[in-house]
Order: sequence, then C-alpha cells, then structure tokens
Amino acid sequence: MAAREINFTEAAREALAAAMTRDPTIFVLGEGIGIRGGNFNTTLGLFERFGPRRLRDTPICERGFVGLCTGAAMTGTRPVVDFMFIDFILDSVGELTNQIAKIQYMTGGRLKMPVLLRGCVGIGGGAATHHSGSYYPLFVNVPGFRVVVPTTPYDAKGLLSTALRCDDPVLFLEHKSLLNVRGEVPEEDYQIPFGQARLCRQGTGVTVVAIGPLVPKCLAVCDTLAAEGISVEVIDPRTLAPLDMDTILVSVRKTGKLLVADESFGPCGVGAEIAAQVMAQGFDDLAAPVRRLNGVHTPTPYSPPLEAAVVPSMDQVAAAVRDLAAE
Amino acid sequence: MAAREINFTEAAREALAAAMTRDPTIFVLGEGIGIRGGNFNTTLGLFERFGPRRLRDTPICERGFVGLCTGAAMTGTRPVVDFMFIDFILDSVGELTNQIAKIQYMTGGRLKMPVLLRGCVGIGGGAATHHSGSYYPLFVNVPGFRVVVPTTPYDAKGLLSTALRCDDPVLFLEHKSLLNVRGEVPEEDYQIPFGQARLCRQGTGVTVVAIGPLVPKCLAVCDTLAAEGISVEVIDPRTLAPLDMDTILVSVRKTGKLLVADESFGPCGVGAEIAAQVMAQGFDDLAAPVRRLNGVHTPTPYSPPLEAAVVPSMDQVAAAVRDLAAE
Amino acid sequence: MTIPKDTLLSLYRTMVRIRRCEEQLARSYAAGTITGACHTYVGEEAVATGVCAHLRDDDAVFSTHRGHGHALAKGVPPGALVAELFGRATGCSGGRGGSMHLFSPEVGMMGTSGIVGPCILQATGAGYSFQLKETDQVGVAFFGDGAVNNGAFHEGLNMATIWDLPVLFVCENNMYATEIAFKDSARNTDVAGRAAGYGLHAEAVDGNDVLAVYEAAGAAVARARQGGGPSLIECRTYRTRPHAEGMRDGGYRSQEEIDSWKARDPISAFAQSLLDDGAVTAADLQTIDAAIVAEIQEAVVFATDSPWPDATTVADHIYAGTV
Amino acid sequence: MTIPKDTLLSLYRTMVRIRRCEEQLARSYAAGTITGACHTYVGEEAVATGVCAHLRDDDAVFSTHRGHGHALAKGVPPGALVAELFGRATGCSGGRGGSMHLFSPEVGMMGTSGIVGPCILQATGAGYSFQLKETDQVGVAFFGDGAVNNGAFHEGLNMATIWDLPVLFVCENNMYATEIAFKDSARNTDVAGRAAGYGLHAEAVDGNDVLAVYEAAGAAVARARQGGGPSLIECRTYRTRPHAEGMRDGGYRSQEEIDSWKARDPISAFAQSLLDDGAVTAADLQTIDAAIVAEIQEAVVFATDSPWPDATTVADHIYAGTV
Ligand SMILES: Cc1ncc(C[n+]2csc(CCOP(=O)(O)OP(=O)(O)O)c2C)c(N)n1
Ligand SMILES: Cc1ncc(C[n+]2csc(CCOP(=O)(O)OP(=O)(O)O)c2C)c(N)n1
Ligand SMILES: [Mg+2]
Ligand SMILES: [Mg+2]
Repeated sequence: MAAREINFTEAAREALAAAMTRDPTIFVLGEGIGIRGGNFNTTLGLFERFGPRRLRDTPICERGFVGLCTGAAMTGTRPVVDFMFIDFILDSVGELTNQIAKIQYMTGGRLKMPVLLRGCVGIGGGAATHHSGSYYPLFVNVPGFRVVVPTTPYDAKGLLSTALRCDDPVLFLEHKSLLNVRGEVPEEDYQIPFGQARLCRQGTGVTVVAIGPLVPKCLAVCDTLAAEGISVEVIDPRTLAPLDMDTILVSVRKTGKLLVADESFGPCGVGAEIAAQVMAQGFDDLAAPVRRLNGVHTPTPYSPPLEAAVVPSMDQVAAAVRDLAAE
Repeated sequence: MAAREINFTEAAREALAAAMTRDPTIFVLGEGIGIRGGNFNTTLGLFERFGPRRLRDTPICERGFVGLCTGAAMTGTRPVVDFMFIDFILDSVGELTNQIAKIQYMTGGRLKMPVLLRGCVGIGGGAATHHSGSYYPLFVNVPGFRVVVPTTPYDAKGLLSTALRCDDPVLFLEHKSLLNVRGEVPEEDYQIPFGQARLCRQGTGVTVVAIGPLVPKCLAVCDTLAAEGISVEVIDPRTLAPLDMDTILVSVRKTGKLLVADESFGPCGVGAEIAAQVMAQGFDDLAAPVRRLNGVHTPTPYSPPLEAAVVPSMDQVAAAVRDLAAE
Repeated sequence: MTIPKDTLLSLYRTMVRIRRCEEQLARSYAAGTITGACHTYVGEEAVATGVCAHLRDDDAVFSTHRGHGHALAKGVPPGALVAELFGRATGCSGGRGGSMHLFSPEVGMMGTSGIVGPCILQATGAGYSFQLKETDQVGVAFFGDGAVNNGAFHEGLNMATIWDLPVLFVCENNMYATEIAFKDSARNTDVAGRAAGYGLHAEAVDGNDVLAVYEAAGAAVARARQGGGPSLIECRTYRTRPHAEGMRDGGYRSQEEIDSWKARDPISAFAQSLLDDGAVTAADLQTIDAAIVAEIQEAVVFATDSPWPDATTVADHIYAGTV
Repeated sequence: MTIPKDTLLSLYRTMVRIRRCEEQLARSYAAGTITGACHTYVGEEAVATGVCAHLRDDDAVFSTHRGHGHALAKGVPPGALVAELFGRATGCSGGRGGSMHLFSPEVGMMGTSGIVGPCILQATGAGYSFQLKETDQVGVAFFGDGAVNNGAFHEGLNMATIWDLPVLFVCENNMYATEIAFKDSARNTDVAGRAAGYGLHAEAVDGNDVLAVYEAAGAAVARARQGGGPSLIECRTYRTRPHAEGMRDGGYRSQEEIDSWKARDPISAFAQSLLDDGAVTAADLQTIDAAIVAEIQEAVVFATDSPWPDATTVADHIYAGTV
C-alpha cells in the first residue's frame, strides 16, 4: 500500500484533533479559529467536532487571551493559542515572559504551564513587515519556553503531538512557505521528542544547520554541490529550545566546518548561539570559523524585489557552503 | 581645583536637564516621574523647572504610553519613557518592535523616531523576578534600536546626552547596582558617540568584555590576577547596538583569549553574538575558544542565597579568567 | 448647517475616488498584480471622506489595515497609492509597505498599520505633540470595531481624556472583525456609549451618511483645535466586499444583510439626496465621475510604468544616521 | 442578612490576623530582615476578608504586589507568609518569590504579581477552566485602582463578560497608585460604573465595611457558581501606611486625609458595631486578639528558625521535565 501523503497543515491538524479527542482539557483560542477553521486552516473542521468552548473565537486582544491562558493552565486546562501570524504575539510578551515562563519555577513545580502558542512565521508573499516576523531568539533567550520549528509534515504532526503532552509552554512555529508542502505521514498518533535534531542528509565536507525554510533550500542545492565535490551534511534542529547540540557537535567533528542558515535575524540569533556553543565544545574540531547566513537585518519590505533581497536564497546557501569548503 | 564627583543617577539627570533646557520638544513620561522625581530619582527637581506637560505622570499603561510616544515622535517631539524598572517594558514590546523600530525604515527616512526608553535593569536587593530583568538581547536582535548600557557616571552623562540628540529609538539601561556609584563628571554638556567601547584596563593575557555591573566586578579582580601573573585587558562596550567590534578584535589579536561576562541570560545573548563575530573575524587570533560567563538561565529568585547564586560573582570572573589563561 | 456646493461636490469626489480606486485595486489583486493582502474600503467611503474634509495637511492621521480610503481622503494621490500596492519605487512608502503600511507624512498620512490597535495610541501621541508645541493641529485615529476590545482603545482614550489632548477617534463600526461579529466580541456594542464612559465627547452617527459624519467630525475637530479635548465618533457602517480580496464572504453573514447595506450605498444615497435637494445637477456629478475614471486610469498607468525599488537600498534608513 | 456569630468572629479574626501580620512584617522590614519591597495591606483588611470568606480552597485567587492580605485570607498560614518574606525554604514560594510572588496553589492562592494587570486576565482564565470543566469553582482577581487604566482590565472584563465566566473582579480603590491620585489617572473614577459598561454585574461598596464587602461578594460568588457570569465589586478603601515600607508618605496626600481614614479603621469599626449590636462580647474579641498575637509570634519564630533555600536547587523546576 502506498504511504499516505498529506501537507504540513493537515498533519499538524491531525495531531491537534487526536489530542483534543484524547484530552478534554485542551481548548484553542484565536481569531477565526472557530467556524472559520483558522486563517491557515489550522482548525478546519474541528469546531463541528468540539464546539465553541473548545474552539473559541476571541476578540482582538492578544495580551488578554494569553493572560487568560496563563490562569487557565494554572487551574488544570491546556490552552492552545492560535495566533494566525506570530507577529501578533508581541502584544503579549509581558504575559509570556513575566508570567507563563516563570510560574513553574516560582511555584517550585507545584503548578504546570502547559500552554501551546502557535502561529505562522516567516517572510513571503508580500505579507510585509507586520506579518513576516519570526522572533524566536527572544524565546530561546528567556528561560522557560520550548521552541519548535518543524519543517516536514511528519515532524509537524509528531512534534505537535509532543507539544500537546508537554507540561511546559511551547512555541510551535509554522513557516508560511512550508504549509502546503506534502509528505508521508502515518495515520496513527506518534510523538517526536524535543531536543532531537534530524539528520536530513549525510555528508563529510561541510555541516549546515538549517532552520525552517532553509532546510528545503539547503537540501535543494546539495546535489549541485555534491557534483562540485562538496559533500554537505544537513541538520534540522527541529527544536531550538532545547537545542540538540550533540548531533551538531558530532557532525562538526566529522566535517570541521559549519554553516548555520536561518531566515531570522543574525544579531543575538540562534546562529550566534550555535556558533558560540560549537566553539566552546568543539573548538579543536573546527577547521574554519562557523559561518552564519541570515535574513538581512531590516524590517521586511513588501515589494517583491525587496522582499526577495532580504531572504537567504538557495544561491546564497550554496555560495556560503562553497566559501566554507574552500577555506 | 578638585574634579567634581557625582553619582550615576545625578550624572544622567544632568544630561537630561541640559537637553530639556536646550530642546523644548523633549518630554518625559512615566509613573511618579513628576513631582515625586522618579522612583530612582531620575527626574528629581525637574518637575519644578519644566512643569507637568514635560514631566508627565502616567496611568499604569506601559503599552499605551509607548504607543503614544510613537505618535509623538512621528509628529516632531522627542519623548522619553522612564520605565522605572525595565521589566515593565515587556507590555509594550508590540509597539516597540512593530512600530517604533520600523517607522524610519517604512518611511524611507522621511520620519525620524527619536524615542528614548530608559529604565533600571538587573538583579539585586531581593527585587525578585518581576523587577530584575535585563532583556536587552531582544533589542539587539530586532533591527532599529540603539542599546546603551553605561557603567560610570561619566559615561552615563555623555551617553544620555548623545541619546537625547539621536534620531533613533534608544534604550538606555541603568543597572541598579551602579546608580549610587560616584565618579568624576564635568559640569558642561558633552557627548560620547555610540559604538565606541571603553578600554578600562590594558593587559596582554586575557581580554574580558564586561557588560554593565560586570565591569566593576571584573576590574576588582584584575590586581589579584595580575599578582598571579595574569594580565587582563578589560573592555566596556558601552553600547550593545551598535557594538564596537573593532576594539574587541584588536584586543583579541593581542591576547588571543576572550571572556564575555554578562549578568543577562546566555542563550542568544550578547556574549553569543560577540563570540560568533570574533570567531568570524578573528578566528586565527584565538588561542582558545571564547568563553561566556552569564547569569544562571532561570527566573530571578528572591531569597538572598538564591539570588546570589544566579549572578556572576567576582570569584566566577576570576576563575573564568584563570581557566582561559591556563588554556 | 448649510454646506457650500463646492464642499458638497468635493465630498462626492472623494467618495467616488475611493470607490473607483478600490475597485481598481480589487481587479489588480485578482489579476495578480498586487501581492500581499488587500482590504478594501468599499461601502465605508463616507467615513474617511466626512472626517478628512476638516483636516489640513499638518493634521496627523493614523490608520489600519483597511486604510486606502483614509490615505486617499487625506490627500495621497491615487498614483502613489496604486504604485505602493504594485510594489513600485514611486509608491507612497517607496514600495516597502504595500496595502497595510501607507505612509505619506507630507500630507499628514502618518501610516496605516497591519497590527490592530496602535493607531489609537499614535493619534493620542500626535495630540500630545500638538498640545506640547501649542499648535492647533489635531491627531486622528481611524479604527474598526475590532479594535474596541483591544487594550489600546482603553489606554489611548483614557490618556487623551485625562490630558485633554486634541485627538479625534473615529470608530468604523462595520459590525465584523474578519468573520467575527462585534456582538460576539462585546456584550455592549454601543461604542460611543462605552467611550463616553471615559469622560470624553462621544457620539454615534450613520456612517453611510457623509453629511452626518461631516457634521460630527467638524464639531469634534473644531473642539480639538480650540483646546476642548478629544472626541470619539462611532460611524455605523458596513463593508460590502469580503474582509480582504480573495477571501470568501459567506458563512458568517447573510446575503440579505449584505444586500440591505448595498441598498444604503453611501455614494448613491448622497448623489440622490444632492439631486433631490437641487443642490447639484446630474451633469456636475457626471463630470466628477468621468474625471475620476480618468484619474484612476492614469494612476494605474503611472504605477505600471514606475520602476521597481532598487534592491541594493533594501537596508537603507533603518537608522537615521545622526549618531 | 443575619450572619452567624461564628462567621462574624471569623471575619474579625481574619482582619486582625492580617493587621498583626502586616505590622510584624513592617517591623521586620525596618529591622532589615526582609529584603525587596514590602507593600502592606493595613487599612484594607475588610476587602480580602469579606471576599475570601466565601471562597473554598479550590477557588482560585490571583493578586497583586499588595497581596499579603489576600494570601492570609485565602488560607496561607502566617508562618508560610512570614518565612517567604524572610526568604526561607519554608516560605509559601520556597523563598523564590518574596512579598510580590506568593504562591500556595494548595489553598487556591494562585499567586501575587509584581506586574500590575495580569491577575485580572489570569482570574478570567481560571474562570475559563472552571466553565470548561463544568465545576462550580470561581476565579477571583484582586487589583488596585491603578490597574483599572491598564489594558488588562479592559480585555479581561470583556472576555469574562462575553463568555459568562465564573469570575469575581475585586477592585481595591484606595485612591492612589503609588503617589499618583486615581483622579489624575482617570477622568471617570467610578470604577463600578465603568465596569458596568462592559455588561457585567458591577457595584461599589464601602471597602472599609467588612459586612458590606461580605454581602456583595456573597451574591457575586453565588451567581458565578450558578453560571450567572462575572461580577465586579469596587471596594472604596484606603491604605494608611506608605505605598511600600521605607517609602515616604507625604507630598501627595494630606495628613488630614490619612487621619480621616484612620478614624474609619475597618477593624475597630467592625469590633465596635459587633459590640454595639450585642452580637459578640468584648471577651470574644480579646480571645481572638490574644490568639492572633501568639500566632504571629509563632510565625516569626517558625520563619526565623527555618532553613535558607539550598542554592544548588536554584535552577530546578524551570521546566516540568515531562518531555
Ligand atoms: C493585533 C492583531 N491581531 C489580529 C490581526 C488580524 N486581523 C487583521 S484585520 C482583523 C479584523 C479587524 O476588524 P476591525 O478592527 O473591525 O476592522 P475591519 O476589518 O472590520 O475594518 C484581524 C483580526 C491583526 N491585524 N492585528
Ligand atoms: C506594569 C507595571 N507598571 C508599573 C509598576 C510599578 N508599580 C508598582 S505598584 C504601583 C501602583 C499600583 O497602584 P494600585 O494598582 O492602585 O495598587 P495599590 O498599590 O494602590 O494597592 C506601580 C505603578 C508595576 N508593578 N507594574
Ligand atoms: Mg470591523
Ligand atoms: Mg491604589
């Protein structure tokens, strides 16, 4: 029998539906996630199954409903916030950073904070600067969060299923450009542990840690690079907090060269963190300095040629790998 | 004539008073910054001179008054937000990130955004987790901000004076433990450019880039280390955005060894960024991996022994330098 | 209130300009010339028109995702708007913004925002500037019913009120935020009544009646200029197209409801009343109609012929470069 | 309403417990035993007391920087409170929190917050949980007048109202936020009136009259338990000590004002009225007074004798460790 293929959004939705069936304390808040089924179809068809209390359309008050979720999680339910665009999370940073992230700690573990925060990230389609953000470095910097950035339908389902069993606050970030990507996904429920990177392609010359949409971009240039004699190993960390440094370090031990490719901003970004950790733990393995390829450090412009200019392209990935290989 | 000594807060207040005298478009918003003169005396005596419109006590609505400042800056005035504790900035991250930081860019420079955001950062005195934050990596990560972390009264005055002439949004972060530190400060107005680190002590064995309160902590152990034969060079970056990498790289060329000491969180922090840049631009100068010393990655606890355990101590600085020197 | 014929025609012209421009943008979106989102103002033209008729170039307007009408009414040329949505260098934001980030400070169009809420606070801030500088300028915020339940509404109205700032808050209550009915987001849907609770002047008007809006806004703007503090006008209106181009428009509101509001089209109603009153002639209106058609065609040609932004400038102007 | 003697004495006991404990904490602060901030509840005891008398351990209270009284009224033992402020391992938050982060989920004390506002939203969230789980529990938020102008008030009250959540909002209007008078932060200082504008039950009571609070809270809690939705009670009261220990208390309010409220002390007034009514005897009250003095002394001994937290555990429990 041919394996079933579905897209990223469908895969994630399957995990959500299964979890909501299993656990009656899960509810989803967001704008248009009820009857409408979500701007990105994240909850399509679920309202009919679970009703308005568990798929709750909210007023436009992101801070408010994140604060609501804090109190809900503290009292035994498992809220899911569907932000639509993750940009809208910014009004709730106070609730996230000062409340949600701190309550397990302040209570010495007597309370759990199973809050799932999901939304679309990333640049594309002329969404412009208020609908193109990623902002995950903040949530890696502040203690208390799990940060998940799946890139395949298989991973989306397995990681969302894990997130919905995890008692910590989890950010589940879905890159717009990946939502319609199709892939094989088992029908049954399964979990992928946080903190386990995926080795997407084995190689010996250069390691690329690619985040989100940079994974397919990087994979797309590997054959060309291989034809040029550059063997690339590609790692998808899948979760940025926790970060699977072991897998990265093992790879760097082999290749001696590392590129971190990430659409999100460079300064104090995930690439900086990985670079610093690789230096600290694998300095002698490094044959060249760790390189970072990031989106241009600027608000996201709208116009197609400008937008294209800020996103790391396949060509840039290939060029960065070639440079590294040549060092 | 003996040079005049005043403390950090007084020095910064002098810069503010001089700027307000010079520029009638400057006004300050905050809670208790009017008649009361500020929780940390940041505006003491200014209400009497400049009146209620220019020293405006606000309701407790941080998001609201940061949004107000956005519109004010766009229409030709120069707002100063005095957050008291910088922790309170978190409710306004949406206005800061999506609005204030982006408007110069979106208008192609037709509007300026001279907004000064100031507040106390840091751990100490049992302030506990809602009054001990720093959070500056976020503002380094997001394009559009200037981030200033002075450590001496002289720098506080000169950098605040610069901030009040700068047309960009500036975060001016005052560490609680430094507020009462006294030092020589000229009476007249002067400016210190952003992006120029201060070489606090020359040395040849190990470079320490110290941020905020880690500067005095580091300087306090240098003599001991010198007696042990370890010559330490200490750099205070003074601004984190822009970051004076040149000064750091020149020093690392000499010492080959770098410690970044910062009370703020490690992951995706300023130390990670400096480490990654030093590796990228000074890899061959490095005799050992760049080390980071950060506050423990946890919410800030209240109890004195716990609080002391999360802050990098002088002993830890000395130990990290010794380790580096021994590599 | 007797309104001079010139003003009446000018109100009509602005409404028709907005309508024709929006219809063009909808076509361009369907044709794929416009990427990103495109929220039209069709059905709500009377609001921006009636309010902005009282504003000068140095008054500051802050707006929303549904901001084309505000930009045009405030004086942004259709060419600069269309070019912006086409992503061209000649757009009012140089192509950096698109539909939801329209900036034209030269005419006091201080930006639309893709985030719901901030415009309310920013208009309050403009009022703060104007009060501090002791000018008679006014800050104006346009926002939807969806913003009423956001903290920005609460915090902005309160600050404007306690400090007597020269601000006009214009709520375009079109009964829906995307597909969510206002009555499901608020138990009390009387926006003017809720606003009055803060202690400012507040009234509700028929937002499809340009003269009602014009009259209320005139009084509010005059009051603000004279130091009389802020006001809120709730304009009850309706968007007759989907929330954004390319989105469905069923499932959450009935065809009867849409049709009943289409029957109350603000432009036809105004035209009819002007003709009925004998204030203007059919020829007057036809002249305007024809001129606008030409104007929008020119705007499209201008936009289409305009260059793309230079990608090498993509990171310019993040900082002012003054320090 | 006839209230049993036991209940009357219990209300009295709780108020005295709060008062004596606060006075002790003020002394400990002055002695340097308490680091960090310490905001006392002296003068406002009737509010927490009257409200919490209706709550069960499984009802959820969310509170503010001025939260000692709420914690005690909700059932946190004085020893656990004092030990927390002394930074000891036996404190209700294990010494991690101090005055502004009091957690005791075992008795439904779901935390105080050093940030103004969040408690309103969190109580709303507890209400969401209880409605979803179809229990008859209630979420309660205590907050000051200072929080009323914050967006959290607006967003929280609105959500609780539209979803009919079992929540009680208790505004402790003591007329000041730090040194800023409420009348300078809001043109309309009628908090109950403003709350009613959202469409929930709202009333103002004399917050120095424990029976008035008790009665209003009783009705509101019963309504919430029965699915009748949220209520707000504005308790007009006054703190008779400075905003926080060690802060000045002059310059922003007059001695006459302070004295006039001291003359309306909620504990003496209640005691007097009980004696006047003949409901209790002076001996009843003296027994309680003496017991509380002993209890607070024991609490201090307990706290003083308690161990410091183990610094090696400083990074424990940031994550649940379930994944
Ligand atoms: C803070 C925020 N949350 C969510 C959105 C997504 N969104 C865009 S428009 C909209 C509805 C706005 O409704 P309303 O304010 O009534 O304006 P209308 O579209 O009806 O003109 C929503 C929810 C947003 N832009 N900003
Ligand atoms: C968001 C936020 N901004 C500012 C502060 C500083 N602050 C602490 S208490 C307080 C005043 C609170 O007044 P109110 O809510 O009336 O409570 P009260 O102290 O009168 O009981 C302020 C401004 C804070 N804790 N949180
Ligand atoms: Mg609407
Ligand atoms: Mg108060």
